[in-house]
Amino acid sequence: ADQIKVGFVSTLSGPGAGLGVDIRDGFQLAMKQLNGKLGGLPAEVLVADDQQNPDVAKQATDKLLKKDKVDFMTGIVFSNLMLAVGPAVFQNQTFYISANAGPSQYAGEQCNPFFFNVAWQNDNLHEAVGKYVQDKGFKNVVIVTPNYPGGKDAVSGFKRYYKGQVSEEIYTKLGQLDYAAELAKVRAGKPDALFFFLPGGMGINFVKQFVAAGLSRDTQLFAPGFSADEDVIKAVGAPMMGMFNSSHWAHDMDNAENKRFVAAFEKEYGRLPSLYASQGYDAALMMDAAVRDVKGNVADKKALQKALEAKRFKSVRGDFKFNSNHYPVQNYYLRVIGKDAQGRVTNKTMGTIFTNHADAYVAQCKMK
Amino acid sequence: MAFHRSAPWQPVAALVALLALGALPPLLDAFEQSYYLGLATRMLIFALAASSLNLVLGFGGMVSLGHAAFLGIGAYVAAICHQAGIQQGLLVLPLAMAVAGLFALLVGAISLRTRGVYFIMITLAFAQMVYYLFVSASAWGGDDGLPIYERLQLGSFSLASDAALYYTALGALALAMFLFGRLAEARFGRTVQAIRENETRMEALGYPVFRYRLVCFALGGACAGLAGALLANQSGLASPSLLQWTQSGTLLVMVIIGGVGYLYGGVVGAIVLLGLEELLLSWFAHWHIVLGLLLLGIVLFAPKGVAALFGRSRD
Amino acid sequence: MTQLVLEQALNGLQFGLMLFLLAAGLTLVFGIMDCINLAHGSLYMVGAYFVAAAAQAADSFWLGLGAGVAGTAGLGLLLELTLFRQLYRRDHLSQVLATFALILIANEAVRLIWGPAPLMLNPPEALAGPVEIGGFFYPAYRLLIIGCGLAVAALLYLLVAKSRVGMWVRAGAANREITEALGINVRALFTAVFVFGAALCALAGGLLGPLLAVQVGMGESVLILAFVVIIIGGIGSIRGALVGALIVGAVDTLGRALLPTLLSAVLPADAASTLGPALASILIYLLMAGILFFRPQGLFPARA
Amino acid sequence: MTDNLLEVAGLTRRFAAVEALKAVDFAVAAGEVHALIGPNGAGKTTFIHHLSGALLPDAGQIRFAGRDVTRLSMHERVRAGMARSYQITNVFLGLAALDNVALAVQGRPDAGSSFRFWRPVRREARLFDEAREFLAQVGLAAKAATLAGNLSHGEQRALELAMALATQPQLLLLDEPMAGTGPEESARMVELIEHLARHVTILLVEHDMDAVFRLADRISVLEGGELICTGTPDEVRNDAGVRRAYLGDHL
Amino acid sequence: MSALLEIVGLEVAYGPSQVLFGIDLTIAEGEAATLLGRNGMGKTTTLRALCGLQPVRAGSIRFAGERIDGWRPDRIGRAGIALVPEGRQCFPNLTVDEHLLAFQANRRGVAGPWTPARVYELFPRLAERRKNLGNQLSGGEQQMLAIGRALVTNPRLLVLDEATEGLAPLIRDEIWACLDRLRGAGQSVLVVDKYVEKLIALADRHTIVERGRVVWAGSSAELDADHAIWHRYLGL
Ligand SMILES: Nc1ncnc2c1ncn2[C@@H]1O[C@H](COP(=O)(O)OP(=O)(O)OP(=O)(O)O)[C@@H](O)[C@H]1O
Ligand SMILES: Nc1ncnc2c1ncn2[C@@H]1O[C@H](COP(=O)(O)OP(=O)(O)OP(=O)(O)O)[C@@H](O)[C@H]1O
Ligand SMILES: [Mg+2]
Ligand SMILES: [Mg+2]
Repeated sequence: ADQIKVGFVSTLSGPGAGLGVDIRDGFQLAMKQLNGKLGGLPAEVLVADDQQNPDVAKQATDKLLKKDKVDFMTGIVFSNLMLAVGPAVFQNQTFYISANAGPSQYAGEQCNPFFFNVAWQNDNLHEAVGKYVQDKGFKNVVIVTPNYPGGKDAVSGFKRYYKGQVSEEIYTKLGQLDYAAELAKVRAGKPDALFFFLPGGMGINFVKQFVAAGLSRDTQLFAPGFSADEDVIKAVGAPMMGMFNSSHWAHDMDNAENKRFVAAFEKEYGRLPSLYASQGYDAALMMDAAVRDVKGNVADKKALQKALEAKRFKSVRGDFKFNSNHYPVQNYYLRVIGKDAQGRVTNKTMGTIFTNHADAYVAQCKMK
Repeated sequence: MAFHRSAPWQPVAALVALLALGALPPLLDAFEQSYYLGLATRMLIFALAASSLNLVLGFGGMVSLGHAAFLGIGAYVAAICHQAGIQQGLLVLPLAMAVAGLFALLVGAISLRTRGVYFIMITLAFAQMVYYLFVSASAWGGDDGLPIYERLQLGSFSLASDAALYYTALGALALAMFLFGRLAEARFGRTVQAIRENETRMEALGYPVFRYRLVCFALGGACAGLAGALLANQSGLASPSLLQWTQSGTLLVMVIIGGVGYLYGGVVGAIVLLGLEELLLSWFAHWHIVLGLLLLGIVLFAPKGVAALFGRSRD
Repeated sequence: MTQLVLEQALNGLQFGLMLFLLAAGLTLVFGIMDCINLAHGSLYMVGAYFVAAAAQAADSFWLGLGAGVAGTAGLGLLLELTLFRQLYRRDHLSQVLATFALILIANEAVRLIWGPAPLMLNPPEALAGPVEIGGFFYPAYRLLIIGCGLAVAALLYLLVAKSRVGMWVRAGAANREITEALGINVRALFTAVFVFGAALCALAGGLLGPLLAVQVGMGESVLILAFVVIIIGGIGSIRGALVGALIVGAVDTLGRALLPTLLSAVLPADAASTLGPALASILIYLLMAGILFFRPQGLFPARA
Repeated sequence: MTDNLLEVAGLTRRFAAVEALKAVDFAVAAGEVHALIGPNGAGKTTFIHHLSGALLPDAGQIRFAGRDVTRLSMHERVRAGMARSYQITNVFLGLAALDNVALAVQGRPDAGSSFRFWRPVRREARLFDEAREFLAQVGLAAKAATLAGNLSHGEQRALELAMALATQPQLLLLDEPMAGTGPEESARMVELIEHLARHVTILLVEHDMDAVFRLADRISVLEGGELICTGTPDEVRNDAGVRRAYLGDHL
Repeated sequence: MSALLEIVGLEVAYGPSQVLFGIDLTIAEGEAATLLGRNGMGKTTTLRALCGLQPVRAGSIRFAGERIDGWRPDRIGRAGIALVPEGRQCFPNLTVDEHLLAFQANRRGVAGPWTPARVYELFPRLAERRKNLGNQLSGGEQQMLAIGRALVTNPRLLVLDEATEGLAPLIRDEIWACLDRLRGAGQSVLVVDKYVEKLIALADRHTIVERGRVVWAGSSAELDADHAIWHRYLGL
């Protein structure tokens, strides 16, 4: 090939747009640093909005596959959308480099040679929180999550490593606005820790109301990294301080690639990168390295797969490798929200929870 | 508003359009644009869904904001059948229509006690209930939806190829439009249209108004169910997002854009809206602004919808 | 235990009044002027953004609230003069389409101006924490919302049901021609009502911003709830909106607080934990369907 | 009396504070023209509403042609043979006059079910032929193709009547058929009703006393929700109570 | 003395179909005038155009020295023309009380103005129904309310379109008597109604329209004298 085409379908409108935009910006930043080339070949990134709607995502993907005949796909934020577009992508033998969505199906039984996840498996961040809460000896935990499969997964991920007492599992309506009733229950249960997984605006509402209710005095708040990243902090501000969360990346991680990335991102977009941005950035680097590896011959799918598996790029999160199911084996860190040197409210890395942690589904993956 | 009546040129135009549409797959193939076949199929399916709403709304005068529920139920029937290993379309499609139609019958039986905006909202309420139930039904994939890996068989005719699905959708739409056209001019159609105009008067003329409305509502629901089953086969997924109220809103917008109560209003609306979306989406990141402005333009300058611009298909 | 019950009752009241703040403007424009304004939620969103942006700029919540409400009222005026004025006389479906278009435009415009990430709007320092009432703690800010909700309810009741202006508005809604022939400038009157409705939206957006996320699309989820409220109460009735809001608030809160527990008492744990939340999330829709079944015009039909 | 077509016993209805009907006993004999008169707000329209099924009573019974119809719905009563015209004109403004009447014909039980999905109504010549006859009866033959909304007030009243007739009722309930018609139309309407009276029983509510006394075989007077008198026109004319409450010096 | 109302060559159309082809009508201050004609001849249309509810295609309308055609209806209303519309058109969402309260005005500052209380005196029946909504009234009660609603604006010109329709004979007499009293007190009135004898007794001048044109105009005495006109134009 003399040109590489990347299909980028992501959530760029609607309430979930912030995440998709961050992935896109991270990806585009890398492209800029690579002078618009992937593996030395001129590259074109075709961006489409999925509106957080599986049907639309499917449509957009079909177009990129059949009309534009892209070499790589990436961008999708949400698992349910990933599951909707996956079959078509794989059938078309196009490589999908997921910069966020990491459904358990694709980690386990439905793992696929054409699917790579450069972020994490959904459960990992929940597991990390569970581990930490367990290690710190919290005795009485309440869990709050929406009543849908993602929420149930979060609970089982958390409980995989937390073995203490869960006094209450509260399932809320997807898209709920007001959590007063739940908070009253929490207050009555007097837990020492609360773990919540409430994506998007739900999480923002919850944290604000949790703090206003004065519960932060007696109960320590925990969440996976994506409920406590820059987008949420920007909306909640100071009340978030002191909240613990887990992540495989943080903007203050001490390695050369990350410093370069964070500085460039801030310069380019005038804000701190989120973990989504880091994942988008890594996805581009990963494509670049693989294309270089196969010397631009992306038509050789076997070789390209080998090259991708080999992971010949330096990730901003430090070192990691791909498992046999093409999901990362990597470290997970504890972060806490506080003020940084410049007085901004943001995440600070506190320590490592897991080292070289894999996901729980890899055993079900028959791919070798 | 007067009764629907086809203009004399309409059947001819419809036939010409049908022939042209029939020639589309080989044409697209010849120009290597077969991607657009998927888009065209989608347009046809949504044309069917919007037309089914037009039956309820334009002819029956019932503004339903829960029509997506029937579409979604049809899709889920198809997906659940797939999950159970039932691939025979001659079974699945009628089943989808029946289930959606029966559900519409139930919803209608309760909702049709109310009028106007109350009706709008109670239909919305039912759709929301269905939405939340499917979101939390983990056996059927919950929020992830229920995938369909293999398309239906119609007898021994497989829908696996895109062209086959396209022709099926085209056939379903053509049949539905033909039937709707007959229905609109037959006694039943006149009756529901008159009820739309003045319900108490119809009651005072001895018509059991409730029954006619209910049947009309259920018919619309059944056709939406058929569209849903086809849609799920096309996209390979039945997901709760099909049931969201915004989906009902989109169907409504299609009908209004096309022209409420014009036989082909739903068809025109679906094609215009999906076409606009396709055009704008690739052209401008903030395309919603443009779409919004276009819709405003339609309201202000073509208040009866696009179909109304083409001569009189009514009065 | 009594404390929990008391607190949940207060929560129900507060959630209800929060919904009332949203529903009040809607029922005005919708019930009285007979205009389905789906963009009501967008005005609420824009109001919240105005307030948040102004509060950040002025570094004061109250200044921000004032500026945001004024700004949204101005926007409302602009919209009324250019668009809504033409919509009142059109049928409901045109209104649906036009205001649906406005939603699309508003969401995208807000994203263009403020970016896709949510905006920060925090309560004034003094109200940020909980206060103690009768032996338990309750968020001060929620008490403020309760107060505002009641005040707005009283104001609206006096304005619509008791004042001459209210009568003109209702008359103009029912029969514009005759009202005009009797010497009332219905056009100007409707403009004023619409602007007032927009200001109410911004007030709701600004007051709820510190409690909820200020983000693109925040209007849509709220819009449905507001519609449910005014439908239960009876369209166009301020009293209905208040009662509807309180009922929805109470039922929703109680459902979420009690249903899972109640169900687990009668059902196996597994079934209960699936069914409980699912049932709680559709409770208000069930409630609405139930009420409309027995009272197809809502609880307080404004027009018999 | 056994040949009463309509019998009402103890019909009672309250609207909040207003007792609109107070245990009204009333009968219409088959074949007669029975006028119901009374001051404004006496409860006449309310009474008609109860007969037609638009309102349900708090107490009391309505028997029509020997059958208890008190709880039947509106359309069931029409099918049983009671038709009404409205005090305020109520026709399909967007439809041609002919279509208005054809709808009425089509709604009749003997015209067959309307759950027919296939055959265009256009081809059902019978419906329209009959509809034309009814239009001719009320003098609107020339206006068959005119949209009802473009007819004058008086013409709309006539159309209203044609529609009621087209349901071929045994009993026709007429609520102020003369309202809004000019003298000429009134006179024609009176003739028309006289003509109709040969085929159907009529219950007439009207404030036009010339018409009432010309048409009615019997007159009942309602006041404040109570039936204060029933009798022949002469009896009613000479009833002191009626003169005081309603007629004044008229006639 | 200049005329209070002067309509010259009024033409009005509903969309493409013209219904008025040049109506002339003059009313002096304190005068009572009528507009007569068969059904559908354009009486209501004339009144609607006068009140600004129907656009004027040609011709002019002057009221109290000002050209008012083209004004918005509310401005005409405030200038002193009050309409009792055909078909009553009471507000279904206002109580009887509110109907009268909302539109009460005395813009010219007349002595002894109409107030809700006086309307209730005129129609005791309405007083008994003051809390009823407009659609919870009998037909006749609605008619009374429509008249009362116009009266409380204390207009310079009271316009009644079939205001006695649906009223019981006794009440109808009440209305005639009331109009007579009003006229005695110097109120200008324009009436459309079908009771020609009553109108001859009440009004000074009469205008008969036929198919949108004035076919006869004259005084009460002239009309009373020539019953052929009644027959020809009014169908009596
Ligand atoms: N929905 C209602 N709510 C309350 N009161 C009502 C309602 N409908 C009618 N009324 C009252 O009931 C009484 C009877 O009204 P009805 O319309 O039957 O009178 P009517 O005899 O037909 O008078 P008219 O000759 O003026 O038409 C009236 O006083 C009216 O005010
Ligand atoms: N909205 C309308 N659109 C079209 N034509 C109309 C409309 N309203 C009235 N017309 C026509 O205009 C003519 C005059 O109507 P108008 O109502 O002024 O008559 P009128 O003299 O008041 O009659 P009536 O005594 O029956 O009230 C009639 O022929 C009528 O059919
Ligand atoms: Mg009456
Ligand atoms: Mg008239």
